[in-house]
Amino acid sequence: MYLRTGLWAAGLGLAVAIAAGPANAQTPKKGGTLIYMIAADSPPSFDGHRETTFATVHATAPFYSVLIRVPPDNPSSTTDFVCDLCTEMPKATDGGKTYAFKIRQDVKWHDGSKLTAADVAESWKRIVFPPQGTTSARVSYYAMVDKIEMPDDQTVTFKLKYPTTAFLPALADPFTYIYKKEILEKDPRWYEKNIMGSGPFKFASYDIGQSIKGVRNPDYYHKGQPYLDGIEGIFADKQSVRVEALRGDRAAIEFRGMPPSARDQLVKEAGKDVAVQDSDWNCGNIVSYNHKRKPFDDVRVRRALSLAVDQWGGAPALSKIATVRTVGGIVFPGSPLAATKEELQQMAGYWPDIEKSRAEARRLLKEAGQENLKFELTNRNVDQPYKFVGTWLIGEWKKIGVTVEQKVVPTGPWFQAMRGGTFDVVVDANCQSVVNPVLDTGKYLPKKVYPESYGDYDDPKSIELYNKMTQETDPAKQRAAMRAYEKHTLDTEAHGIVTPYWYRIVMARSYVKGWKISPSHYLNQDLANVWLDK
Amino acid sequence: MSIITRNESTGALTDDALPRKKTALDAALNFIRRQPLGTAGLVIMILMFVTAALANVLAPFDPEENDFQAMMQAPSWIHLLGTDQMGRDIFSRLVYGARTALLVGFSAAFAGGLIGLVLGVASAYFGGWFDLVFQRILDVLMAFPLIILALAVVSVFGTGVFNVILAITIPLIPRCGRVVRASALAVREIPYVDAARALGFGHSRIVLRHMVPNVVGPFLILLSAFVGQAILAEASLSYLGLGVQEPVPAWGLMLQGGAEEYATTAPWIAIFPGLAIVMAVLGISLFGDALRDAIDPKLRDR
Amino acid sequence: MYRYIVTRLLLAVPTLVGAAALVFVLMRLIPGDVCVIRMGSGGSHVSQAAVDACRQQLGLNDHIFVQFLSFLGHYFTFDFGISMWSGRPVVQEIATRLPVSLQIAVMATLIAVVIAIPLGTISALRENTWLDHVVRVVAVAGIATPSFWLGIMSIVLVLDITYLATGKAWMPPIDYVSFWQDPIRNLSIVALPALTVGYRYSAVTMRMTRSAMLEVMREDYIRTARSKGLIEQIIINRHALKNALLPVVTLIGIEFAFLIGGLVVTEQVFNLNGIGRLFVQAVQNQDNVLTQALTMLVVLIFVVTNLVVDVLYAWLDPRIRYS
Amino acid sequence: MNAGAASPLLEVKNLAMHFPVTEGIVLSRKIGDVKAVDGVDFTIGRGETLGLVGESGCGKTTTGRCILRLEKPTTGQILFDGQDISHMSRKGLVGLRRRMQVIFQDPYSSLNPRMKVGDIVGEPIKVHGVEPDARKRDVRVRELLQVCGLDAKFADRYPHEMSGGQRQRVGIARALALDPEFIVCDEAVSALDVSIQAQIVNLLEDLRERFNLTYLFIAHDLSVVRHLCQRVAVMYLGRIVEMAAVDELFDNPLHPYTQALLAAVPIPDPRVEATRDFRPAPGEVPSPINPPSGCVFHPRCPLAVENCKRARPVLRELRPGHWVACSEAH
Repeated sequence: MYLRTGLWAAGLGLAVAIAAGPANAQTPKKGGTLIYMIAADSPPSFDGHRETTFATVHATAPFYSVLIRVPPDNPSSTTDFVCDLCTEMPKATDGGKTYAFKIRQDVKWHDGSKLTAADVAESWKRIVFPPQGTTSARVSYYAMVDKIEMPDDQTVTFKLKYPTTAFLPALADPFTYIYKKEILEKDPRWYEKNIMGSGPFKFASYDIGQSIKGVRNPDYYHKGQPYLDGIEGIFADKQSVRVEALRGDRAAIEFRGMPPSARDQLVKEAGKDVAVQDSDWNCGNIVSYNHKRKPFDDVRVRRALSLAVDQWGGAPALSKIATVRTVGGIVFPGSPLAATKEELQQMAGYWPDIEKSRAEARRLLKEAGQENLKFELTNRNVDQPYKFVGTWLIGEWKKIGVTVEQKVVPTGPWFQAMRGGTFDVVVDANCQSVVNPVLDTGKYLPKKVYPESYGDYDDPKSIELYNKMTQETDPAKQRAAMRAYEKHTLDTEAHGIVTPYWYRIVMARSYVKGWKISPSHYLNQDLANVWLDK
Repeated sequence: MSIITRNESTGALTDDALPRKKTALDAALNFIRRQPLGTAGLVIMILMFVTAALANVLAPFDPEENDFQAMMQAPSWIHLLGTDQMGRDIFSRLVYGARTALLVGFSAAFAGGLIGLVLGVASAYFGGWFDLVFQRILDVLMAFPLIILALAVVSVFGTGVFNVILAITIPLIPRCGRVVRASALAVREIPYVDAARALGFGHSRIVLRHMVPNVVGPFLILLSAFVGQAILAEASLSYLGLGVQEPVPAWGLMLQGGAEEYATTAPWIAIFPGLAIVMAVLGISLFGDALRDAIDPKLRDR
Repeated sequence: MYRYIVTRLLLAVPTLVGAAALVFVLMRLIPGDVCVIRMGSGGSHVSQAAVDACRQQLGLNDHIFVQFLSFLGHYFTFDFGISMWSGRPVVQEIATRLPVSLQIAVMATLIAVVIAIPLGTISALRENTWLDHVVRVVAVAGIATPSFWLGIMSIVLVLDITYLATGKAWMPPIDYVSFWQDPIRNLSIVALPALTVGYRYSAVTMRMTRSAMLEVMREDYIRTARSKGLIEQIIINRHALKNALLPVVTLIGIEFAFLIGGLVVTEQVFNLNGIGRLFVQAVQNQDNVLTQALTMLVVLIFVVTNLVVDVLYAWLDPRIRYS
Repeated sequence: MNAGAASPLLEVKNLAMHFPVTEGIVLSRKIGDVKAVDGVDFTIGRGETLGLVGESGCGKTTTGRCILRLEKPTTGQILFDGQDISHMSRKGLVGLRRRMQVIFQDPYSSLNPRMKVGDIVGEPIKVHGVEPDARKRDVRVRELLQVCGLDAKFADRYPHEMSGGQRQRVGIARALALDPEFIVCDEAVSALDVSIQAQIVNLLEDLRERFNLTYLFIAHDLSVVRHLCQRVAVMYLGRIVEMAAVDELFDNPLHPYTQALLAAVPIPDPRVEATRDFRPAPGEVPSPINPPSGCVFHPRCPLAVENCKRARPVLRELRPGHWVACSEAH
């Protein structure tokens, strides 16, 4: 089930192993309440525009509609987007600068009033150009948007400053809930604490820190959906609690992702009663060096640390205990722009012969006068997979005589250490929703170009290579440009180590049908097509 | 103080007037006979010390060496207590973990105890405003949730062994300070303290030489309880991710990820470190109880 | 007595202010803030503009003294603020969680008393017999066992046993309902955590009961009572136990105060939506307002419990009278 | 033997020590005073021994503690060698400590049980820098022990290995360590067996002659006072009621309280004496928080007249050197 030969050969498309039987072949049954676990304590607010955490999406996405989205029946696609509130996906006009969306006319708000294009336009204006006093977390995604207009009461038009392929993926962002204009005008922050949408489920109740409940929206515009009578999301930060809940059938599914130990246990114990879906995850841990601290300004030291790590040996072992699996470069494996195994093996840290690699690492350290290198690895206080990855790395570095102490700090201090540059080496993370390698690889640019690059180095060559890659429109040439940028980043300069990509394992009681995994835990969470086979 | 010979009519001042001293052996035999549980505790403690001291001899594997060829193996003749998720030998990690436990337990107990001792005695000696303020500080520290203190220490200084000791030490100070202050208040009323004042000694000499040595009895008993508490506190902090960090071999840390994730699939990962903690704290507590009974049955814990 | 209580309450003020200052300073020593955590939690894209706006809105840009004075000032007017994380009033956040924690604490106390006092008494009466040794080892083991480990093991044991017995693992429901709504569901949720906490608690109490009983049994009036020929049972009930209860009451009170703070780990293990778990969340989110309020609550509970214990003590023991 | 000698070593003028009685802790209200010492005057000449007697609780020990400055007196002056020490700072007192020492009542509790005898006696010598050299100091300690009638070997013992009399000798040696001029003996023998009492009293007498010491001898046992002291002051409820040379006082007591005291002693059997309830006058000793008006003794006094309830009697010199605070005494 987990052998996915052909992935590298194909180099295209997402490898998704679906263990949940042939769901599509069955006719969905109606009724029942889906109890699912939300892997967080509770979201800071319900306002998707403002929040960045999946806890908000998992709790509130079923109550809202969005303009466009990834296809619910094929959510792992990186190129397809389908309408939710629009009637059909528009063709770009004006040289790729104008997108006009026709809005469905059969949509009712949960309060019974009619959803109009004005609501859609107002919501999008709030996301792209947040008014004073409101917060929009992803304004930077929409830097290309010039104007949002409503030429008639059935159309919403986006005018861009320049044509770009990054626009539609950004528009499909799962946080872009459509809110009612009337409410926004009365109180722009009403949606932080209240829920009133047009999605497949109507908000029923919320117990702070415990659960959120919804009931079927009988007026839902996607006819026949939703199948469920109700939903209940239970908040549980502790992983073991979620695993136990599934094991004891107190909850039917957990959407974020479980560690392999839970999978092994549940599959062994419950067998057919539990279905597993898994996928590479558009998230990964990156080792970043503080270039402002010696000796990490020395490329020989950085390269040595990369060379010491046995990616090919470590990944399959780690995948048994941690939510990581696939060795990759700076591009999400499986994306058309990703490196093949052979290409990866040309770079430091990916050499097929680990002994040779470690010998070279020792030689470089000796040359740099750092044979007894000692440093502190700052890590985030999160077990999966941060601490597993950290512990693994420390073990790998020990093999070339480097002594590392792990400094694990809570999320706040971890961010602050990275942002303030108060670390030696840090286990950083890069986690995205819609797969978009062109934007996602910005993380490896110097800080002055990309503020969330924490290595704090200056590297004009890197910017040059990146720009060349983004401006290339020919797929093959763009791929080659990406290789050059990648090799410069990971091999020549060794700015960081990309540890094996995260691996999303979603387990459900096998009576849960209809839901499909995607490479991001943010996507495809409105639950309209989920049904229970019991 | 009660051993006095009242036979003085002759005024002869010879050594014969002294009672026979009890030998250490007598005391030890008496302790074993009267405190079987305490003796068991002592044996556990000695075992723990020996284990810690000889860790590098006893442990068959490097406790920090990942071995992906041997992940989560059940106990066998090679790996006596099995291996953990990283393929590390649990027995070896437990053996080395004894060092961490003793280091954390004893350092925190001694540091917290000593600070509490000196402050408690000083508070009783000076009285007045100093005492009032000191008592309020103790109240604050006593009531203050450990997790906030620990989190602040860890966030500011990081998760090294030393910082964990620091985080555990602070809440121990008031517990010791309270008890010691109560005994010191009694000591303060004893005339030899007045005598010291009348002789013109400085405050620090009176506190450190004349009062502190006379409250060490209850203090020593407290210490034994503190060692156990510190080991448990370290485990709890580890559980919340605020304790010693990987790959350092520490019992609490071994439970942190392992106990919950592998309790069913690889139960040895969850069970043995827990048992080690229980045994260690059990041994220390039993010994401490017995010591208390032997020295002063009127002393109560806390 | 009335004056004594008033004085003690007044003494609590500096303690509370001290705790306020301590938690205030500690929370600000921790690098990072609630805004960074909130805006960064989705991945690595931290929108600086959003962070700045958030800080401005929460008053994190104010001078630290202004922040502290406003914090203290608001407390004097019983305004405990708005959670920085959820935007809901702190009082509401706490009020939702408090019943869970209190229920566990009260049940654990009941369990402790019911188990500890009889066992501790028997242990004292049969001092140095095998029965005494067994009781003591059980008691000390309760203190020596990390409560989270006990909790985890008990959950897993329930799952494993039901799985082996029925082929289907069973566990208690995970979403809390109040006792009045559905007593059976409520008890099945709370039973395990209350037992876990209660065991440790009863262990501490059992030890205290035993040593207090032993001490009282050595005192003159017990010997007098015996020499008068009273039946031993009556001596124990009327005289010894009543007097031995004094330190036990103190301990139960003080432990109760510690219990509220100590629920942190247990609630985490059992996913109970109580004060302890809220505390961990507040601290992790660097929600200063909520953390401060919770700290003050814990300290207040501690102070009040201590007072109640002292008053109870005076009430139980006529020898103690406070001027 | 004359109280009016040219320059007395110690002069106590109108000394009072009131302990406030308060309610509440933070917002404490003073609700009264315990007038432990309430206006005491006396002088002690060089080489003289003044006995201070009275029932327990009469304020004699507090008077001694004030003079030693273990307490800070509320009002009044304490002139030691002409210098007022009643409000002297802690630093100023350091010099005084070398000249003025104390011997405590209880030989069991006045020695630090954690220190060896040699250290107990040697510590003041070391702290005050009298003899910085450890070896010479040791010699001096042994000398002191021998002077006090103890074998030098005792320097290596702990107090709990010694008897009460031996320990009291250690206490005396410690008091002598700094070579003082003046020693307050606070019930120095009353905790000892009668046979030992005599030994210690004799030792104190010897030492007085040998080192030219001045004593304030606080006691409730009149027989010891008669043996050792030249003059005696009798205290009652914080005040001196009568003061005279020792023989004069014993032969011719003028104050009704003194008379009652003397009538109660001596009892031949020391054991009975030691255990007897010491209550010379009928009735209870009134509370020092709320002492009787006028003459504090009037509720218990056989001679009391109406005026005694109102006017506080002053000390009058009824005979040469014999002072009495009683309006009815002649």
